[in-house]
Amino acid sequence: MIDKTVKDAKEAVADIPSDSVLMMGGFGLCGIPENCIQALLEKEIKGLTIISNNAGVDDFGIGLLLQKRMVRKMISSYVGENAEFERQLLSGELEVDLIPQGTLAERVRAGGAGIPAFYTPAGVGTEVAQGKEVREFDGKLYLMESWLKADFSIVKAWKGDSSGNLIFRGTARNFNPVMATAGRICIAEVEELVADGELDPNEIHTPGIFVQRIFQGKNYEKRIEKRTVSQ
Amino acid sequence: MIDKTVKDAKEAVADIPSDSVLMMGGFGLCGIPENCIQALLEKEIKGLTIISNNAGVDDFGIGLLLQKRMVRKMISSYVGENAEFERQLLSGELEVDLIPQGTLAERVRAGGAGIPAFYTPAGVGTEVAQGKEVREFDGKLYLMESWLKADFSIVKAWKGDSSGNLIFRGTARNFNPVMATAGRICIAEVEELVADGELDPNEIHTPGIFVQRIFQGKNYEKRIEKRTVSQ
Amino acid sequence: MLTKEQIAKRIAKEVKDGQYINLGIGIPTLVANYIPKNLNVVLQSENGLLGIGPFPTEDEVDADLINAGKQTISMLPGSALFNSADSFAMIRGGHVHLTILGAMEVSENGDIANWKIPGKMVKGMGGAMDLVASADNIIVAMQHCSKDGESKLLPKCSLPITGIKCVKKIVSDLAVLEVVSTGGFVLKERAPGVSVDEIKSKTAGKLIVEGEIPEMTFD
Amino acid sequence: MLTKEQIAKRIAKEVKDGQYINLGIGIPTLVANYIPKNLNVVLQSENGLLGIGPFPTEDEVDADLINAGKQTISMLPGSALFNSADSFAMIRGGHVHLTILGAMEVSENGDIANWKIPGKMVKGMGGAMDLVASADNIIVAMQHCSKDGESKLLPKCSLPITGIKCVKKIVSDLAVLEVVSTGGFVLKERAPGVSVDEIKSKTAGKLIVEGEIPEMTFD
Repeated sequence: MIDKTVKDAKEAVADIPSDSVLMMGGFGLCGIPENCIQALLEKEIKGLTIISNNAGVDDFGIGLLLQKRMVRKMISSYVGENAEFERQLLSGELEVDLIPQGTLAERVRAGGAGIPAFYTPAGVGTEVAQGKEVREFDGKLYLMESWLKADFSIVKAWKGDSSGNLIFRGTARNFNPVMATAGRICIAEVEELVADGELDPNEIHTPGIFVQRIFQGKNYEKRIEKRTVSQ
Repeated sequence: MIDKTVKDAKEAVADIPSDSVLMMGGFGLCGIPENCIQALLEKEIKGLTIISNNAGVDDFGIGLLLQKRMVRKMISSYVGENAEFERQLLSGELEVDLIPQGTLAERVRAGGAGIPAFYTPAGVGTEVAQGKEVREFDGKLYLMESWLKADFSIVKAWKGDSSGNLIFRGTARNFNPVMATAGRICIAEVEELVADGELDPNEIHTPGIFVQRIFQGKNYEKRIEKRTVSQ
Repeated sequence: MLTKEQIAKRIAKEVKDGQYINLGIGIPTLVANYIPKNLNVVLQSENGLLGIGPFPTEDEVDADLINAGKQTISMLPGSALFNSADSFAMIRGGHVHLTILGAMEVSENGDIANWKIPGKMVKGMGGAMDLVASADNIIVAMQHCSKDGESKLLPKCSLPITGIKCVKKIVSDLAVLEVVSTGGFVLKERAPGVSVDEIKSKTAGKLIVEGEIPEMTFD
Repeated sequence: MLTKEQIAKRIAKEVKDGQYINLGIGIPTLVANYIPKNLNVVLQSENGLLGIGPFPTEDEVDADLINAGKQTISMLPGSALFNSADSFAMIRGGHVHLTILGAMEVSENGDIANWKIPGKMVKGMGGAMDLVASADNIIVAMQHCSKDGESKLLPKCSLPITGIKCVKKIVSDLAVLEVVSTGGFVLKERAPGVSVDEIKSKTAGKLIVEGEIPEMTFD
């Protein structure tokens, strides 16, 4: 097996330069790579393009990178909960490319799977279709959408081993496994890093072949956006 | 939750008529739906189109359906190990559509995922490309391939619950999970059927939404094609 | 006029045994509270869960378990987890039978607008465009008119649309209406105390009224 | 002339630390036996396994654990299992670095034919077309000539091809050759006791011989 372990987040993101295209896993604040975001904040880089379903909140997640003006462009499906985002967007500092969530997920999967383009019904007849090929199959209209890839994909898993195999937990899985496949370099931070052989091969969500660097993260806050409880 | 359990293979396949299009999971003889194949043999139907990576061997697996002349057409990537298959093919009784294995897997996934077509590099410049759209993306040539769907998909899993959630074991997983998604009706036979709640939601390979019928199979032979051992 | 809870309650009557259902944010989420207990249905959350359970107790709250509205939730026996690509494969592939979502406008041919208001900050379409392009059955929960009294059931949407020819049924605060493929809102039921004339006057798109229109009943 | 084992042994020298590798049926499978122990590499089996271990003992044999050649195998610590669509996503996406497979013919521009002989029963291409269309580095293990002495390294393949312009290197029983993108087989090494002239006479495609050609060495 091939040992992918690095010491920590700082080492994992050390060579990420300005103007990189990054994918970051997570849905809202659930399953985001907290340690790598913190390590990126400590780097003097800017002009990042970030592909992520959401853009965090003002003071957590990708919102922190926005606060520090490190991001030039967001590619997302929903960017609702972030006032600084709105300010930068309206002032023209930030560019945003909004993509239907399923199309985003499938474009990322396609990037990892060597599929340069595919057809989806999402967005037909809407402004999302502008400039795209529309084609009929079996009497229904579809748009052609192309793959998405990144220089680095940064994901957060529950458990991982030194070969880079990953297991996610609950709905913190979300975009993480597909993004892991679509970065030239995939960095995985995990809550628990174990030795090869300790994960059941049958239960692995992301095979290690997709992961180039892995480390055990620390101090996870796992902030909850909408704590909703029943009595 | 929705209870998908049926009594046995006989009940599960009872309404499969002649001339149906069936998908059957398995790679070689590994992970094939033995109970359903047996139950199909006991029905008086013919003219089946079977989408399966392989065609079994003369006296086991899909080979048994061929022996009984129930199959009109096979859609497969490799049909090597079957003399009766060869005889029927050469005599014109059987039609065969050979598809690169990765294209077969992806076309089935596309069928389940509502993607009518996608582009793949496999087969460019070969006879597989005949009649297909060829298109260049980023300087490389790709073929357009379309989705595959079935009237019934028949899969074999290791464990399943009454909601139809499935867990596969080892390389017996192979085509089973993708085929489960692409049949109008998916029939799953499992070695062990458990109550809802006994499978860890995090470990499920095929969510129950894809499965319409499930039963616990019996008397699995699990024949090995090439027993190869080291000392 | 129906309250939000009553709209949800009326929509719950549309749910059939054995369905897999995706509920949008807002009123659609409330529908879950009114689905008859004798029906076996499964709720899908597009961020990766089949089998949404009730909100957790304080002790059960788990940051790794949220719904698409980012609320903490629980799972049920028989739940299954999956990633976002698999989730939308499920949706796009037609495996989710029923989608219930909110709308700002619906047109008489079934177009829906619910993601963008020109001049306002655009938050994004999330999964709405995938959902409306995919499910066979789409039911919209909405207010019949805007706050300044303009009809939101139109000949043609004025806002940027989310999907075309997809809405099958509307439950508004005033009425239940079916959208027919030839174009038009067929009035099926009136809210208690609301007259056909009032619905006529508040529906800008083509309204089709055939025979006696019953008043909704709630159990 | 090299034996099959020697061809496998020579190909094993091409393997680099940290590679994910797919080995075809036949001679390529033998390569696994000769990969230096100090290299950390992972073998992929396209039916759904990363980390192919040795053949099992009689006691360990498991019908649910086979390789793409349908032989029983074992797993290693760190192995991972996946389905066929994910497996070819891995292959097509370029995550498998090196593919080693057999060939009936290779052309001087790197086309490969290895799946079909006209007039004979066609068994199918299996995963070969996906593999050759995807990996950056493709090495072919083959006999230089057919049984009746015809060269299999040709200006153009005569058999139906499996993929175009994909073969990077060939290890035959006579020589190691690189295929250059401008067209031609560059002779890199001779099998022990085989002369450049013999290789020239048995290579129908364009052979490029530059400088002294060393004889292969085996440790």
